[in-house]
Amino acid sequence: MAQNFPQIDPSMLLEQMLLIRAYEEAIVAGSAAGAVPGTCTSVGQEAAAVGVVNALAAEDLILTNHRSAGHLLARGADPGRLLAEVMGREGGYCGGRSGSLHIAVKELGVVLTSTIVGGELAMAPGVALSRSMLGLPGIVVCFFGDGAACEGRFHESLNLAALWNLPVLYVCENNHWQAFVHRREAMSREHVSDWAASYGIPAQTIDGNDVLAVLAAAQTATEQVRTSGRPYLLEVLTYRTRGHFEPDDQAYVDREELAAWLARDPIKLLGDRLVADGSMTASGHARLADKVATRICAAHAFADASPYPNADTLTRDVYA
Amino acid sequence: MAQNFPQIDPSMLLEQMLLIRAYEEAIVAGSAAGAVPGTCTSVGQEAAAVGVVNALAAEDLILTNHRSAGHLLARGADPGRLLAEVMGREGGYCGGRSGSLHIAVKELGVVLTSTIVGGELAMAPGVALSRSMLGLPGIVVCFFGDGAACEGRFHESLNLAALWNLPVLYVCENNHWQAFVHRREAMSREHVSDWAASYGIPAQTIDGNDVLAVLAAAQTATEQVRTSGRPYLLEVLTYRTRGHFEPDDQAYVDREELAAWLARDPIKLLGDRLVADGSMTASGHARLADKVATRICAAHAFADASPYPNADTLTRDVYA
Amino acid sequence: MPILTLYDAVGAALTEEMRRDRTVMAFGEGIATKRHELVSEFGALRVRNTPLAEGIIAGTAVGAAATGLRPVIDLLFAPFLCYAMDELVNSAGKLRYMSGGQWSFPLVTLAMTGAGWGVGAQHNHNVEAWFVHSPGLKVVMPSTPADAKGLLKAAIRDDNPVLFFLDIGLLHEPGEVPDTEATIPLGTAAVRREGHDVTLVSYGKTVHNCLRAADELAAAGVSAEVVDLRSLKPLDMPTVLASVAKTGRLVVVHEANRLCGVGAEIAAVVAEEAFASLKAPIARLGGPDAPVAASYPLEQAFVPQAAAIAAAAERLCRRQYA
Amino acid sequence: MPILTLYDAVGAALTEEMRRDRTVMAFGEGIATKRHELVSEFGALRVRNTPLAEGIIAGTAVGAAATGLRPVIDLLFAPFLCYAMDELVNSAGKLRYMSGGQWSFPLVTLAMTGAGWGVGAQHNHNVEAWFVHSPGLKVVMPSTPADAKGLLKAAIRDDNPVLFFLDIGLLHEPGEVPDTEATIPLGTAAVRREGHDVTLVSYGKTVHNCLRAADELAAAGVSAEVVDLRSLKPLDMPTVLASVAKTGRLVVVHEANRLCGVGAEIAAVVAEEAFASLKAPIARLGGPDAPVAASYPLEQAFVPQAAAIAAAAERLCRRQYA
Ligand SMILES: Cc1ncc(C[n+]2csc(CCOP(=O)(O)OP(=O)(O)O)c2C)c(N)n1
Ligand SMILES: Cc1ncc(C[n+]2csc(CCOP(=O)(O)OP(=O)(O)O)c2C)c(N)n1
Ligand SMILES: [Mg+2]
Ligand SMILES: [Mg+2]
Repeated sequence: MAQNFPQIDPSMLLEQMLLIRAYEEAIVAGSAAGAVPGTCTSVGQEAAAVGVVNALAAEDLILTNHRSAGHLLARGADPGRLLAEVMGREGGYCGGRSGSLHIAVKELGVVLTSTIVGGELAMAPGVALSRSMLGLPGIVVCFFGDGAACEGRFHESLNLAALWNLPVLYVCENNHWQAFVHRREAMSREHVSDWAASYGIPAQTIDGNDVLAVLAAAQTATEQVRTSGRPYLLEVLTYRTRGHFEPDDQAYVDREELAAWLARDPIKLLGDRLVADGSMTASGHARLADKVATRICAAHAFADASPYPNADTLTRDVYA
Repeated sequence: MAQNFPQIDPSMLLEQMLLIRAYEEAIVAGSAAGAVPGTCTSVGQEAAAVGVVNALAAEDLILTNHRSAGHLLARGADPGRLLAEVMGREGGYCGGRSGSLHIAVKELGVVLTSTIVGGELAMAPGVALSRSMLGLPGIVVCFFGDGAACEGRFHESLNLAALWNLPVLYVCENNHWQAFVHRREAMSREHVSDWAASYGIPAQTIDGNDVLAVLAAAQTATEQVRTSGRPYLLEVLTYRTRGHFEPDDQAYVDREELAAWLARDPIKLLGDRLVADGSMTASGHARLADKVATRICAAHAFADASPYPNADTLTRDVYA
Repeated sequence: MPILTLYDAVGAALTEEMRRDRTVMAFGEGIATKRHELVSEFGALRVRNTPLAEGIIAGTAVGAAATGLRPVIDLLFAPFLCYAMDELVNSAGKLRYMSGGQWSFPLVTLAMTGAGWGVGAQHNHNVEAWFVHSPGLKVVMPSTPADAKGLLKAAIRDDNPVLFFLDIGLLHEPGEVPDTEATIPLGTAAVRREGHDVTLVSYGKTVHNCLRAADELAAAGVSAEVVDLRSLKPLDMPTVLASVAKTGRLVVVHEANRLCGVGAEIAAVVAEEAFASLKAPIARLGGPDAPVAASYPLEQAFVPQAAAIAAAAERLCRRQYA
Repeated sequence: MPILTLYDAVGAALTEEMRRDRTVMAFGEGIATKRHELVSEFGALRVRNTPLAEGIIAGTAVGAAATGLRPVIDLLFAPFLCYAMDELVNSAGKLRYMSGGQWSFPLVTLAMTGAGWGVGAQHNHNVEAWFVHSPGLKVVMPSTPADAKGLLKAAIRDDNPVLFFLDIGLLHEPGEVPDTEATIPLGTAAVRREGHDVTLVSYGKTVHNCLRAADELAAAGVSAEVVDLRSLKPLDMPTVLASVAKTGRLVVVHEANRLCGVGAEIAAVVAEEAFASLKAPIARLGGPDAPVAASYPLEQAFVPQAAAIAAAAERLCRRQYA
């Protein structure tokens, strides 16, 4: 069935991916220098975030996890407020309380974030339930990793969403790693999408390093969730090309597997394609990179200037 | 592949089912009279327990749950010590500490019992792991309900058993009820065995009210676990024909569904068959019933005579 | 005033609050079956049976609470909370704070607890202190049907996650319950009996044991004041401290295991803030460091009974302490 | 003596115990990657990475422990214990008792806890008191590498389930560690510094804050005794009571939330059993009723620091109490 999805300018997708990469690299550098706390970067996985988030409508809600910078930036988060949050500053989206691991941004519809692996999966049906009980528009997108699919909550979540007809798009970023454990050591099956069928939930596994493929699949998936009011699972195959949490020497990573995925870097893939098909010049590409670098510079300046929270706010916002 | 399984006398299976039924009915009566605490009876599900347990070897280990009388009696537990346990007496298998819900009998290889639904599923891989690490003989059989299959632990357990090649026979007694919730309200799929495939675990769904069918399937399944060293899932379709926990008026139960299953009562099915095919006379059947009644009478006498634990043993056996 | 059991008082509170506020809904393993009158009045969407999976029940409530609903979930017996700890503790209790106050989580979790059913430690384990210890949660445990109704109404209206424990031993005890809109603010203890020699502080079923002990003590010439905490967080320490300031003697009583229980907290606060008024050591009666056996006499022996409470109080009053 | 970090002292204990006893095995999310030397020595069957699923890791350990193995599991950060509560509390803690003593559960659960990494409340939440409150479990939290090694060796040999907490803030601190077979019995506190005016009781990283406070106090003419609990269950109350009998003053300090923490238990026991020797109120310093923020200054502000401890102790010593 052909759908009419809004046209999205691929160069905008490229710019978003460049921004995410530059943001993560700034954190890596800052963290190596001891100026920024370590984080779980999304380097290598930019296409998954950008492809899915650009398929969403403004009223859609997002749940995410510890590896969320891509989701947040693709959704339009300000890199300065993100960086400030990572650095524990009052100007961060959560006033520095979250740090990098549980950033939520209500104004962008990024509703709940848990760094407890599986936490996002547990909360997602409820966010969709409030949509359906209150007659509110929008579907719910829940990002999670292949590791999260090993937690029983994954299954409980799918079962309930299927049973209660909840409009949740489950997006598994299968990046081959669960911290220091390869998915082969942790999953008795190859694909997370196989499990969806056992709940009667439609699913698709796609190449997560091709942002246009991700976008197309996500547009189909969101449309299906929107019209059916029922869950869908998209498994986005990609690779965590940096370590689990900065710094990480990746000594435990198979060099060949890593090299193969690095050769399919999502930014390079799209950049090469746009230059090859003539829709972008090399200098146009460079201009995007410059623009992004300027934004990251400004972000750093903002974050650096933002003060630490005052210790007398230690118990603010515990209770409503 | 034809296997040579030990011949088992069907009249012995009938006797075991009669014993279980008589035991449960004695509890129901005692509990209506206020002399025995309420329990989760296995009435209607006798064939599942008897069929599976008779397929086991002496060295096999069993994990079970709150609805365990059938498993225990089929394994040879003494009804007197069981009843004493239910009544909280010192002569019970657990000195009255368990009551009906978590009876374990080490001497019979009934190793761990949890009334936390899912608890048995969580512990089963570990029992199999100790077999394989210590080179001990025997496979591990884990009984659980359709409700337990809704807990995420079910999935975590299957995933680990598949991944680590653990010799566990998972036996789901799908009795259509999860306390006061029908499985239709709780499961997005019809069969628990569907999930096994998503872990690469072989599985079969069988008629759980035909004890000979259960026995045959369980013999094949145990043989496969024993030779492959890998898990297998047997789903035994049956029905909880009494309430969840005595007393229970079953007002919430669909009369037609119940009647249909009552018409296929496992004891009646086998009894009729044995009489019809001439392998048992009506009076032979009656003699079995008498024998069983005598045992239950003796059991009651034993349990009644067993003292309550002394309050000064309140903190005995907390720590090793 | 109508006479209701505690179980029915909970039903009355649910009914009134669901009438008042269409965002209140209830779900759990069998709640639509066991409280079918709620389904009849509010429909099958607002009152739902769930799959047998406490974690996703709680997680769903947390997600729904953050985004516009006021769920009440029934997790049946307190030990089953073990399957929902992440959702209650790490999500509901922390995500408001960690998000810099972006969300609130108005949800109520019901759980039955304590002795009275003779089914052993996997159904009978008083874990309320876990949630007092954990930040961002409120904890309530009523001792009468009227309190159950008034506190549950307040809990449903509260914008924070509330753990609401129902004492199994009290569930079918009848009591007068107002049929009015009366709510009881969380964090207010009740002085159940006034006295001037010794303060007995408790909650749940052991409040009644304290009242019986106070009768025995009165017969022995000792005047005991009985404080029913009702809320365990917020904890109404001003009421406790005022009572101890008057009596100079304190006995804390609960069924939960003594070690690190709510009684420890109360004793510690009193030892810090009312030291000067203490005339005697603080006595603390609680469950031993043991699971609860199913066997009836052991189940009963686990719970501090009136005679032991009276004996402890009398000891404090009779002996001279340097 | 060799100098090791606490992290490496844990590795040394694991190595020695796995050499001693072939039934000891270790598994967890990444333990085979991060402690690869154990895989090299003992093979991939005895040291295993697991799926990301704390519940089944713990459940598998419980099942294995009951039937002949001595598993050590690494559940990473303390808040992740929330996913394993049923297996630890309802199974490991209760099934020995409920089966009338048929089983024992020799298993050790490792978890990191406390401030020091700046990653917020879903990684930093001190929940050790939950397990002290729950029956059938032992709880340990060392403050030095040597203790970590000796206590872990004892924990592995113990026939009961032991929760073994590693303070993140101490993990990479070096210290002398005996390379002998020395085990430290669970349930023995250590007097880290002798003194006669006031007793400071703590465990984990705040022991070091107490020692710093004792230095400050000494400079101000106050002699403080510092007791490091090491085991939280069994709790070595005789050592605490003996110290309070001598000093007459007690400050209890920990990082965990104050409400219903281990400090409450200690204060309550002292208020009951050492009342006559108390010359001042019992002071208790602990975390506030709040999750821990990621932001460094807030993370630090959460933890009782030496200055606050010294101030509390001095107040007890200087003021006259009726
Ligand atoms: C319940 C829980 N267990 C363990 C961790 C530690 N941890 C953080 S991220 C991570 C790996 C997660 O793997 P996956 O879900 O695949 O996400 P990825 O990091 O690959 O994006 C682990 C083990 C955690 N945060 N929560
Ligand atoms: C974790 C947990 N949740 C809820 C219960 C209460 N409960 C006891 S048995 C039961 C139904 C179990 O259904 P199923 O697994 O199908 O077993 P069945 O009773 O049908 O044999 C429930 C909900 C429990 N004991 N443990
Ligand atoms: Mg991953
Ligand atoms: Mg069932």
